[in-house]
Amino acid sequence: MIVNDQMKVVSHEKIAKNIFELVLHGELVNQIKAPGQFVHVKVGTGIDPLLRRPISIAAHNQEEQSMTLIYRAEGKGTKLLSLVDIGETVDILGPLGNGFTVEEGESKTALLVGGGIGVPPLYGLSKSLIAKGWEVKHILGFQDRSVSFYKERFEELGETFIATVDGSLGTKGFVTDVIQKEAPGFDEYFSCGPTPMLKALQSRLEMKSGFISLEERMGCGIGACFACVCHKQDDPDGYSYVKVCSDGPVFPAGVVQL
Amino acid sequence: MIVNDQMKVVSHEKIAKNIFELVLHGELVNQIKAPGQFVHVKVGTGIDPLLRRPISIAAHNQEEQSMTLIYRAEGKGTKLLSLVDIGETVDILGPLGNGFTVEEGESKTALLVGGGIGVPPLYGLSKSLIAKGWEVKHILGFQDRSVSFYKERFEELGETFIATVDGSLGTKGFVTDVIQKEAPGFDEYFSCGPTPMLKALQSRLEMKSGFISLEERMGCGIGACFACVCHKQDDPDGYSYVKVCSDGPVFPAGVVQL
Amino acid sequence: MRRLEIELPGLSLKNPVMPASGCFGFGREYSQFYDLSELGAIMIKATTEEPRFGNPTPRVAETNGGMLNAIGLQNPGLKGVMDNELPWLSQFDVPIIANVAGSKMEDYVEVAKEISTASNVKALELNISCPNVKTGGIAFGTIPEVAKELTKRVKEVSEVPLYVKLSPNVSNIVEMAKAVEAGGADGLTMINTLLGMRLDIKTAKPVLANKTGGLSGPAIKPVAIRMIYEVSQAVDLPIIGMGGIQTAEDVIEYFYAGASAVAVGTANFVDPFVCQRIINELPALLDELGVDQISELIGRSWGKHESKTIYSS
Amino acid sequence: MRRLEIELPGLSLKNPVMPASGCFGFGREYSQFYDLSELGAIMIKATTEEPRFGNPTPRVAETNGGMLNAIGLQNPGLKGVMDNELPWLSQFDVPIIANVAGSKMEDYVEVAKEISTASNVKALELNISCPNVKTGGIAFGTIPEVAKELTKRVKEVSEVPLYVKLSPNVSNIVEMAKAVEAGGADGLTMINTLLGMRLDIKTAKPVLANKTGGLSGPAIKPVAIRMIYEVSQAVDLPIIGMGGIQTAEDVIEYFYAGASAVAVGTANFVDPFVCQRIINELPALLDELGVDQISELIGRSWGKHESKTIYSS
Ligand SMILES: Cc1cc2nc3c(=O)[nH]c(=O)nc-3n(C[C@H](O)[C@H](O)[C@H](O)COP(=O)(O)OP(=O)(O)OC[C@H]3O[C@@H](n4cnc5c(N)ncnc54)[C@H](O)[C@@H]3O)c2cc1C
Ligand SMILES: Cc1cc2nc3c(=O)[nH]c(=O)nc-3n(C[C@H](O)[C@H](O)[C@H](O)COP(=O)(O)OP(=O)(O)OC[C@H]3O[C@@H](n4cnc5c(N)ncnc54)[C@H](O)[C@@H]3O)c2cc1C
Ligand SMILES: Cc1cc2nc3c(=O)[nH]c(=O)nc-3n(C[C@H](O)[C@H](O)[C@H](O)COP(=O)(O)O)c2cc1C
Ligand SMILES: Cc1cc2nc3c(=O)[nH]c(=O)nc-3n(C[C@H](O)[C@H](O)[C@H](O)COP(=O)(O)O)c2cc1C
Ligand code: FES
Ligand code: FES
Repeated sequence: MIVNDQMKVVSHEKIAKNIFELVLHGELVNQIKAPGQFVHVKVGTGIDPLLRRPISIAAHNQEEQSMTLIYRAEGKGTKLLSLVDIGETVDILGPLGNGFTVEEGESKTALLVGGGIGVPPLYGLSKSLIAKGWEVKHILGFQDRSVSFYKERFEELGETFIATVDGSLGTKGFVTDVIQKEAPGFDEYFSCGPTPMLKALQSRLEMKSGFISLEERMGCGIGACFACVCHKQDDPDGYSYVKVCSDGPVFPAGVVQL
Repeated sequence: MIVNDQMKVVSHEKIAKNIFELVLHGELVNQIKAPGQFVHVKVGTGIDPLLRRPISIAAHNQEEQSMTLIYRAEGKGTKLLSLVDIGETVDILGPLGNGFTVEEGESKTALLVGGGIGVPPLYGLSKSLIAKGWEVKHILGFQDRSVSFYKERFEELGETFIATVDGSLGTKGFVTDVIQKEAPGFDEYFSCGPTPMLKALQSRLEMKSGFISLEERMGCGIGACFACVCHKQDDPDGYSYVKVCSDGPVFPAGVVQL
Repeated sequence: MRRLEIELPGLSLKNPVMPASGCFGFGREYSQFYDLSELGAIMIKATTEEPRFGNPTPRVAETNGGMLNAIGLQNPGLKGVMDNELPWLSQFDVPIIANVAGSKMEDYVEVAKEISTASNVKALELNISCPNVKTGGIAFGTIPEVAKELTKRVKEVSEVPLYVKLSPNVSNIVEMAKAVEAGGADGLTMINTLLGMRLDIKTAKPVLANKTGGLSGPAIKPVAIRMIYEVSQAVDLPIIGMGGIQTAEDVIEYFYAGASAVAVGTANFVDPFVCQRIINELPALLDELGVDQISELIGRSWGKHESKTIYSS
Repeated sequence: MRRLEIELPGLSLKNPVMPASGCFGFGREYSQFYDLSELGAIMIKATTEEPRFGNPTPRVAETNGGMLNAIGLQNPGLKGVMDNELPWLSQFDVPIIANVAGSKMEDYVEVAKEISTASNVKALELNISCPNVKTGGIAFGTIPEVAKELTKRVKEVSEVPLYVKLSPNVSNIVEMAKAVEAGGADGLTMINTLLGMRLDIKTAKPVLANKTGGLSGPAIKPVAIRMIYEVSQAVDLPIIGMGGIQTAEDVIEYFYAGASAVAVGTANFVDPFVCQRIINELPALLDELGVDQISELIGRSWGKHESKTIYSS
């Protein structure tokens, strides 16, 4: 069930340049079903900014009723969000969308590939996969070292490769360069990041099955406004479509026309 | 000189129903010339609300660089203002306009008449008058007891009569009823409050000289936009005019067409 | 609790608050949040004869106090709406206003004829004002003669009363209103979005793939209020008002201006409960204003008090 | 530091930022805050032949992301402006753009003829779009033929280049722009305010004494950008853009849309230093965008790159 909760700020820290980790407490957490779901955040109380901001659930803890969001303070809304203090509340609508399907994975290996602010949901996903018996490997791409985060946390869960565009951390280049170079073996891949990255990944890993999480500008976030619609790969000019907010944001690779 | 100062909140208290007393600290205070001047307050950082709010300087202390504003939290802007905490800053433009002229007053009596949120500037005025040798009497009108404030403070300075519309404090009725009933003797009067009150007062005290402080919707607050223009009494349909923000808000009684 | 009731051509509204077309889909998503029977009515997403995919994405962009959209009338087409959406909606005790769109007159006529036969469709809303479709669309809404002719032709075939949705992108809104009145409209809905645009600082290109889009939200409310104020005094048609409504106070302002009911669009995206909340807040606000029936407020800004009893229950 | 320079008919601007007419009076008040010579130009308050008191108060009202005004062209009249304001302004090294208004064609012609002879008036801005005066005003700005004729007659008598200020309250802004181009305009300024209204919840009456007013501020920026984008591609005239500008980023967006300079109105009321601040922030923003001259950005959204060299210095 989707709920609208005034969630309490438990902690709020800057973990890299312009990157913030926000831990929220509230009953909404009870409703979270799968890693990869997201929430819609109302920043401020008035009309500035007007619309909610979609942010992935990076991780959550059902017992403590807490969840973690990791976001980049970039535009008007996220910059304002970064000013919220511990003890204050944030207006959250969620959980939204469908997350990653985490099946039993005994003796299977998952490759998790994230780019920039696409990295956060992979953290919760990685933990879920491990809980289901998967071995996990991570490839994380960042612009440069200053905006990278959660390296150690991912390393605790499994093998972790980092790529930065300028080479200031890990391999110089993109996540696809790491795949090329390291050729990590895996059974299924799970990815979240900018569309060009997903596109490159999907075509490079064409023979593999995987899941990708998409981003699209949103209005309602719940499937009503048709803002976030994408064509399907098997009908690129037709009338069949998916909505990123309610059908996604996670789709099996190859379903959506990127 | 008018300055734009990010003033620090020294204290912020609710002193009556919806009435707040805000003490601010900053260099702007050095520029204050006379009681009755006002400041233009930017609430929030974005476009909601867009315009500044004019608020009178209730009192100020040059040595401590502090000034007091007393305001009613009523609409969007003042309600938001009431949430500002000690230690935060408020964006203030001022001091604006011309205040009350306080001349030597040895053996003279001043009658200060205020209504509602017109009461605050009279507090600083009363102190200034006393410093110049005047004896002061106050008549303060409020809707009812719950929204009344500063009674004791005014009583410390001089004789003080209160009128409330419902009689829950002081005389039942309006400030003009108090004048009628008590017929306090005085040499000059000084008044601030809603226009109907000023109008009634001015006509009742026609034979007396006095000063009144006006309210008008404002754009710029500095004389540039022609939002706050009033006709003059000696030329009610002509081209001569005063601007409340820069020529006023205080005018000698009888100058402005009310 | 009959104080919120409003009687309009074809519509017995238990309250005057309904979601605006395109901002509520066909109701399915919002039915997760509250019982749709609580609504005065529902204006469903524009329906065209054939299914439409709409414009490429990005389709929305935020602006100061508002948003731009260029959805491009995506919808499952007349058959899809008749077969799947309207029957699903019939489980709720709420009148449906079907928003009808097209690119040629014939399209409108075809859709209106068919969709007006659905048992829960109590009125049509003729969308002659969508700024986001290349053909037709905007022209129907800016040329009085064309709007009148279209109104007439649709009115001829419709089984239910016809409301025409006016575009604010015109020099003279009264002239448009009079034209559709002359064409036989039973009511007006106004306003649709203002044509606007936003450019990306980094790329210099429009944020919307469609380049321009329709501006909605609180930013446009003053324009809507002004237009309803003008039109309600010039024509005899009831008006369903919309544009930037977020609160019960906004609803009252629309009534004062001359509206007999209101629709809420963009605000649903910010608060999915907004329509329900407004409906619940209205009675207390009427008390504060010392008013018994909300219908007494229609046109109060220009002095229309008891006159329009035909619309009050 | 010549990277902000812009060359327009009659105007050699050291930078493209100027206060908009009516939002800066005749400069006296803002001269307390910074040296007016820092400005690209100054658009002074509308001048009419005779002094005008303007409309009753309240004259302004806040709206979501904007404000309404119905000042009603208050000004000291042609003689007052010629004798007191323009001479005072001549102490600053800044070109003045005189905003010319009237209720009859003859009024405009009279004012234009005279005011264009002042030595610091480098251009006229023909105000055919003020929504707040009953006679004339809006009609001049919404009927293409009338606008063209007025432009022609004023152009005949003006000693300096003529910019025409367009109203956004029209169905077809391109048609209006073409009409004034045909009338001989040297440039356009756009947009003036959108006609709007706000009602008081307690009294049910309009907040403004004049009932309706002009909507300005950030709320209207998307409408202005869209109109400039359309018009700049359709006519050969340079455009001074305005509507909701608050930041250096907004200025860049206007340039991308097709403006060659910009004016800042409402934002002066919020931050009296806004024009100075924007001018100071522009060079760093150009660096970020990797651009040397701001003139390179004119029309970049629709691909007008090096073509209009005639306006770059
Ligand atoms: C399903 C989903 C999950 C996301 N998860 C995360 C996350 O975990 N961490 C994170 O940092 N970011 C995430 N994003 C991106 C995030 O939504 C944007 O960075 C954010 O909305 C930008 O808002 P702003 O106030 O910074 O920018 P502004 O420029 O003020 O935004 C203006 C408008 O554009 C929209 N917008 C801008 N960029 C994007 C974008 N990339 N995607 C969608 N809408 C955008 C905003 O929501 C807003 O409506 C996610 C996006 C989606 C769709
Ligand atoms: C010179 C002067 C001095 C003032 N001093 C005080 C004071 O010391 N204490 C105090 O409580 N109030 C004072 N006021 C009134 C105060 O400005 C308004 O109460 C306040 O602006 C209302 O803002 P809001 O956000 O509550 O209301 P909103 O309804 O959100 O205001 C909307 C718009 O209307 C304007 N507005 C609303 N009411 C008034 C009003 N009465 N006068 C002028 N503009 C108004 C606002 O400034 C804003 O632009 C003074 C007004 C003036 C002109
Ligand atoms: C995303 C979106 C889609 C819309 N789709 C339609 C539509 O299909 N048909 C229509 O007549 N109006 C459509 N509109 C306009 C709204 O019905 C309404 O007239 C407008 O948004 C103003 O109201 P608001 O400010 O409350 O949103 C749409 C508006 C939005 C924001
Ligand atoms: C208080 C006020 C007075 C104005 N007076 C005039 C005027 O005299 N002449 C004119 O052409 N435009 C006038 N305008 C319109 C502005 O010049 C400008 O076109 C409009 O406000 C949009 O810009 P903004 O959003 O930056 O304010 C006025 C605007 C305001 C807010
Ligand atoms: S954001 Fe509205 S349908 Fe996806
Ligand atoms: S508020 Fe602008 S002139 Fe007074």
